[in-house]
Amino acid sequence: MLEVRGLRVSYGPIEVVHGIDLDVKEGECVALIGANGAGKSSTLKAICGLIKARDGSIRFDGQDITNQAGHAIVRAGITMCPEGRQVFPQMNVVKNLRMGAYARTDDAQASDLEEMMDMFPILRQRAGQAAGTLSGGEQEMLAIGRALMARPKLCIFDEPSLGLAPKIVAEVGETIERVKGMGKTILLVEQNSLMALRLADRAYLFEAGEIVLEGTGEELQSHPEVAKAYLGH
Amino acid sequence: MSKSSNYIFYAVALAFFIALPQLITVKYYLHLSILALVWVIMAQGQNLIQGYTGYVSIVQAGFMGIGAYTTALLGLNFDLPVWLTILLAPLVTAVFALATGYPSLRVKGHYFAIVTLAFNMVIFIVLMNFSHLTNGEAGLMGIPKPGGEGGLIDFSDRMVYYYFVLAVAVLMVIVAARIVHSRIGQILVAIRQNEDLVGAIGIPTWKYKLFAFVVSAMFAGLAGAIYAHYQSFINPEIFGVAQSLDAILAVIMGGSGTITGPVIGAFIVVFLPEYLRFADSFRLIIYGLVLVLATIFMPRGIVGVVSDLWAKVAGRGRA
Amino acid sequence: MTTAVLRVERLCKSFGGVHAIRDLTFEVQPGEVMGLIGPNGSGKSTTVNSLAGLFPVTSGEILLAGAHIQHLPEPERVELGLARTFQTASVFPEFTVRQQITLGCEPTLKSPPLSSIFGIGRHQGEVEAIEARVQDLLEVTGLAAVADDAVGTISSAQQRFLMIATALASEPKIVLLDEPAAGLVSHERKTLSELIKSIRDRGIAVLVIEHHMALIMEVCDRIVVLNFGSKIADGTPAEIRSSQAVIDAYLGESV
Amino acid sequence: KDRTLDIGVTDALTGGAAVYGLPQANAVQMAAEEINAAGGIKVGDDVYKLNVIAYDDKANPTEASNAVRKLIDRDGVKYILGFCCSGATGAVASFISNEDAVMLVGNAAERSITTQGIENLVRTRPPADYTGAAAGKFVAGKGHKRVAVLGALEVGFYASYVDAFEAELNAAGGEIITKELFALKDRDMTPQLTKIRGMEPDAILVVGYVEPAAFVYRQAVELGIDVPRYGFTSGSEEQFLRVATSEQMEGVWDLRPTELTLLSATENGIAYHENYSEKFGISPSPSSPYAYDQTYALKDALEAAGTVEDTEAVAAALRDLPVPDEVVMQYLPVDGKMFDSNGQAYTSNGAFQWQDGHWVFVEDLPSDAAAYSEFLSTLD
Amino acid sequence: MIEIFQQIVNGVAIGGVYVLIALGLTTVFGILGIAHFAHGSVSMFGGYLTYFLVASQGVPLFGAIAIAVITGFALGVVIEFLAYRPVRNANHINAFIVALGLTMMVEGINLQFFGAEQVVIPTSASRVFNIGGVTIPELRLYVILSAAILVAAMAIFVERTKAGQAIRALAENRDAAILMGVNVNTIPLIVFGISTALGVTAGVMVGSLFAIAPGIGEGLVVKGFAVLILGGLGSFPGAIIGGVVLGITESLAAGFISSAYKDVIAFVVMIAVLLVRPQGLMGKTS
Ligand SMILES: Nc1ncnc2c1ncn2[C@@H]1O[C@H](COP(=O)(O)OP(=O)(O)OP(=O)(O)O)[C@@H](O)[C@H]1O
Ligand SMILES: Nc1ncnc2c1ncn2[C@@H]1O[C@H](COP(=O)(O)OP(=O)(O)OP(=O)(O)O)[C@@H](O)[C@H]1O
Ligand SMILES: [Mg+2]
Ligand SMILES: [Mg+2]
Repeated sequence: MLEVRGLRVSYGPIEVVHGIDLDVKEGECVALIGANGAGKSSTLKAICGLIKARDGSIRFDGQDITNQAGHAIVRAGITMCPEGRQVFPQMNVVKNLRMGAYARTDDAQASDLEEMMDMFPILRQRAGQAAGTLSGGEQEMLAIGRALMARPKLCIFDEPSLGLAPKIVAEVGETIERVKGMGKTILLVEQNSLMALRLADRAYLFEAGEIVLEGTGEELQSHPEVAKAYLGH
Repeated sequence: MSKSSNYIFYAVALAFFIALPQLITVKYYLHLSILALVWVIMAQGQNLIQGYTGYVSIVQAGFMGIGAYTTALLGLNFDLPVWLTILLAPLVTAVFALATGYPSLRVKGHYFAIVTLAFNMVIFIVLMNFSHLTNGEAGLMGIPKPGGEGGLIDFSDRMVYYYFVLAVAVLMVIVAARIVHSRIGQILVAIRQNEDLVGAIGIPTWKYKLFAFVVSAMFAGLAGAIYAHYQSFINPEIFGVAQSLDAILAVIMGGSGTITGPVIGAFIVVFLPEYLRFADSFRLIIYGLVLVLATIFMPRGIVGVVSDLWAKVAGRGRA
Repeated sequence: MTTAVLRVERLCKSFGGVHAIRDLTFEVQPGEVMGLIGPNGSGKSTTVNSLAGLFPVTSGEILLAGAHIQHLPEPERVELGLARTFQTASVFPEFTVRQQITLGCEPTLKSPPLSSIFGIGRHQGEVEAIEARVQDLLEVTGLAAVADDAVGTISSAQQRFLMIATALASEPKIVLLDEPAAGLVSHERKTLSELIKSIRDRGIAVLVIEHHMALIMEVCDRIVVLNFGSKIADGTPAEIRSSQAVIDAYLGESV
Repeated sequence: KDRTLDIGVTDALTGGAAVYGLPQANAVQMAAEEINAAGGIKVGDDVYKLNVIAYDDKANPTEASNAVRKLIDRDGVKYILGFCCSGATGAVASFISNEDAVMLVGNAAERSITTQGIENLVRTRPPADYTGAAAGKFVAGKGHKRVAVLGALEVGFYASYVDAFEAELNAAGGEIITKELFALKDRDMTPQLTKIRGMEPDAILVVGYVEPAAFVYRQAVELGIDVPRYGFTSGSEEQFLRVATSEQMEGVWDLRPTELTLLSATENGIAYHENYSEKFGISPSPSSPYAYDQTYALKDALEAAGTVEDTEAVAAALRDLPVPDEVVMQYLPVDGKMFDSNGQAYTSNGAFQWQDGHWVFVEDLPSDAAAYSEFLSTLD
Repeated sequence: MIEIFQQIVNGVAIGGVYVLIALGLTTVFGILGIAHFAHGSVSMFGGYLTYFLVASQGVPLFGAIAIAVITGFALGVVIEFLAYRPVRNANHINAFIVALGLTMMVEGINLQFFGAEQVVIPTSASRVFNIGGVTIPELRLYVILSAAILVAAMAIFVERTKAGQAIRALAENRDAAILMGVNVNTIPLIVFGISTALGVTAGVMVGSLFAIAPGIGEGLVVKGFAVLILGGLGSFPGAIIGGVVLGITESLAAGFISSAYKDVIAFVVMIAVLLVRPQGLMGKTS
């Protein structure tokens, strides 16, 4: 479904992603793991059209989306739940969720909204509060809910568990599991590698802008180097 | 650029400025050069608050006016020696800057810019309407030159005045450089980057912002005083918002947050409009267009362009 | 009994209608590492921000080494010995790492700031002393290799360590760390826990907020748990781990 | 021999004051062309054709001194005309006495310009207080006791008009009950007028630039103020009609030097109006002949002095000059000379009234040029 | 008493003009963080254009206004695309300098095409209403009414339409807006178009109620920014309340304190408000 070939990304003169290949098949959950600054977020941003790819190609659903405008990519069916949440700070929770459905034209939005509030009850409690004043965890849930509001074909999560309480991390894991269950295709970046590898059908290991390892979730979990550096203790 | 090549650069620049009057055949350009040197002082002050601290102040010309009126009024009404009134001008300006800086610096970004702009308008309106003191729009004439009648040096000779302004400008550039290379300068640059963090690591930011604001105002006050004695005439018109904007332009066009930038920028804002006079009634349009294009195509000013070129040349030399 | 390095009494903070902290009371002893945990939105960051003086508290008292500080502005609290880091990385991107840490030493300097312009009234040897302290901090936090890199170009993990180094530069009695492990991978977390222990070994108390339970359990001597702005538990890691209230509110199944 | 003499003009060609400056520059250009067409200026054996170099000073003092410096230093010009606005003029006046040049001031009315004994400066327009005193007498004579003033009082010469006006009014037992102010860019005068309306004056006096003044007249009617309106604005009919209807203007007085208006004008004036309108496609502003007259005064002075090089001689010749035949304004010579010993010229003052869409010359305002000239000499 | 009411009525009309100018400024500021200093001069261009069409081309007034508003929209689009877009990612001060350059250009163009003399757009509205001693000229009434209608229309546009939603999203978080599918290349064009069209209507109001002349636009934009500061940068209700407050303050200050210092008083009020509420009257704390 998603086909990345030879992708290079740079900020000014500094190249941070050095030509990677990456595939996500329909219905699959793929994880990207790796250290800080390895270039995971940059890769995702290039896929979503937030930054330009210097080289390489990105195809989605048989369509070339390399360096297309971000809004066109959203309409093609990709949404991202970005790193650092990126909620609309002055809009309230409900308006944020509605923004999620901006590119949609059908009229099931109201029922989807209810569904999101059911999935994250805290959002219902805070429905009228400006998103900027929510706690970090509350914002993360809002961002996930907002991304799902778009009913995407491919849903990208960039570090959804960052800064969340353990109980919520588990919930986020469950949520992603549920999204997976909905038959959505998922591309997931996680520092919480253990969780990521458990969730993922397949995973890639990033190091310094390159993919150094690829395999199923279990394969990587049992890989000695991965276990040592990323799964810890 | 290495340290030693820096020194060579400054020495060459200084030699150039010393030789300049000899190179000029049309005295008109000497006149413009004197004005440009006054603007060097203005722009260095502006750079301190705008380029280094990151607060765009639009009141510099107002402070220039306070300095100019201070020296003129003290000289005309109390017969104080010109040297003394020139020294008092930045001090009086500092008092006004303290009073206006305290409220203005409570807000940031565009708020600060517009509040200071309002202060400039207030200063302008008061200079205009408080005519018992300022003689309103008609202005003050006959402001004495330093040295007085029959003094040792004849300051009404433009050549002499040029060297006088040059000396002051060089001194002020050195003062500005000392400030930005000091601990205080470091803190100012930190404020520009992340003001909240500066507070969080235990530095009372308001003191340093106020310092930068007041010092920049003193630069402007001094520039105003020197201007007043050069022109022998001042009126409020010269100290309006348009001139404050020129100070901002000087910093941006030259290269903000650098010591050389404002010097270059000052000469640009004084000379460029002159060279565009050929365009006659299209002058305003062309000047505006030049500004827009310059900002788009050289956002870091002339110094930025030159240092990029330099880096390229040096890089190639090494490779 | 020694005086607590930090004592918080009946602290309340509300934003408009939201009561972010209610009646919070706790102490941190010298040389202690205290954990502050709780669900998202339970008021941990608000607590740190109140202690540091980022905004005025609604009511309550804050004592640093026995002295009331709740009315002092932020910088004066730092001078008295309270330093902090932020939940999201906050740095000076254009500075080098060394420059940023040096700036962090500013509150401890005896020479008046103007002395650095005019070169008078300088304290003997201060510059050298600062340079040595900065070098020490660079090494302790593992940043020596990137000491002269621009802060904007180092990795986000390194920026997190830099925030800690900058906080330590003010020679605090206590540092407040707001989620220092966020975004770190396991080997970096290990470095972090070593760092926290070595801070404690220098006699500096630490208040650490974290969602990473393994880290918290490892480094903390004592843990305070917040929920809806109130304290629901206070005890050793073992006690907290087994507290049903904490499990319900925060930990979930088990950790 | 046919030669060319460069003369300079600095004036506000752009910006808010261009309404005054641009017509002046045009007037000089027109006069120069007329002089050239009529054979030029005969100095000794040479015949000079005039070439005008005009620079824009935006009425800004710094720009004005830059422009004059450039004219003198770079273009080698010795005769500089124009000067509509007091600030810019003051800046140049403060250094012109050290220069080898002659400065001819037009519309700028600040009194102090001709009180400093600058030998190489003359001015065609009389100071404002000269006219203000005459106006005060006139209004007092109408029996008004309580007069409200609204004007550009931050501008020195308007303030001095009002001061002289007030002195005469007080002498006749009247008083100025309030002095309200407007700025050059103000167009909404209703706050000031509302206040004045509340004070129930016998008459109002409007002193200032035409553009805002026209709004005062209009808005006074809109606010239902129906007392007599006097003014010192020198606006043309066209300028007022752009803002107010003729009905709204009906009965308004303008108390000012007898400048150019169709009905008051001499033959020269009518010709000037026609030529200017034809050449520039717009009628001349009432004060623009001050600059036109400068050019003829300069021509006569050059011919009298017999030199274009010796500016001192030309400056002296100017002060010795009878009123030239070609001038448009009606100058009152002092001791038979156009400019008095201060370099100041005087015109007669008149009371004009708006009647049925036109300014109508009603009567002379008695003014004593010789006495004022003496008074001017006593000022420092 | 009548005097106070009269002064308030006086202030509301000029306040209406301020509101329209400020609305344009505040939408541009909210979305792009640009202090669009050229707004006043561009608005005056619209006023001049209307005058030109009415006075020398004989176009009926409303036709002329329509043409000017459409031209204004197009001009706004062009300005965004050619001048501001290239500095979108640079420091905001650079955008400010571009704005200054644009101001000079537009002032120059106005001068070149329309001359230095003040122009007044001729209208046939010359009646004056008198309500219990308080007088209102017909034209002022129209100005107040049309300002109110435009404000309401803008409010509906921003609150109720999809484009309005996108505008708000873009104002708050550009990247997130992209991820929601907002076309961040066209929205700024629309915003600039609308903002300039609003400015042009303000220019027409100034030109018919008062006059257009060199420098008036610059004075107006400063007042517009004062309104923004007073009301809160980027705040829609702030622009409305700020504009009316500033208009009335000026009027009362000139009538009851000092006409010479009325602007000083207005600025002092603005600064005083800022000291008490640094985010402006309606601004939100961040
Ligand atoms: N806007 C930017 N400008 C310059 N460099 C950047 C920018 N954003 C990221 N980088 C650099 O690009 C590199 C890769 O960053 P990226 O965010 O893609 O990594 P990541 O794998 O997502 O890491 P993390 O776990 O920290 O999120 C890093 O070295 C980072 O410093
Ligand atoms: N400026 C503010 N205005 C209104 N409410 C606020 C503000 N700041 C914080 N809050 C609220 O206060 C509560 C506590 O927030 P705080 O940031 O302290 O949580 P936290 O415990 O640090 O959470 P996390 O672990 O997610 O960072 C939250 O409900 C939040 O919505
Ligand atoms: Mg990332
Ligand atoms: Mg927090």
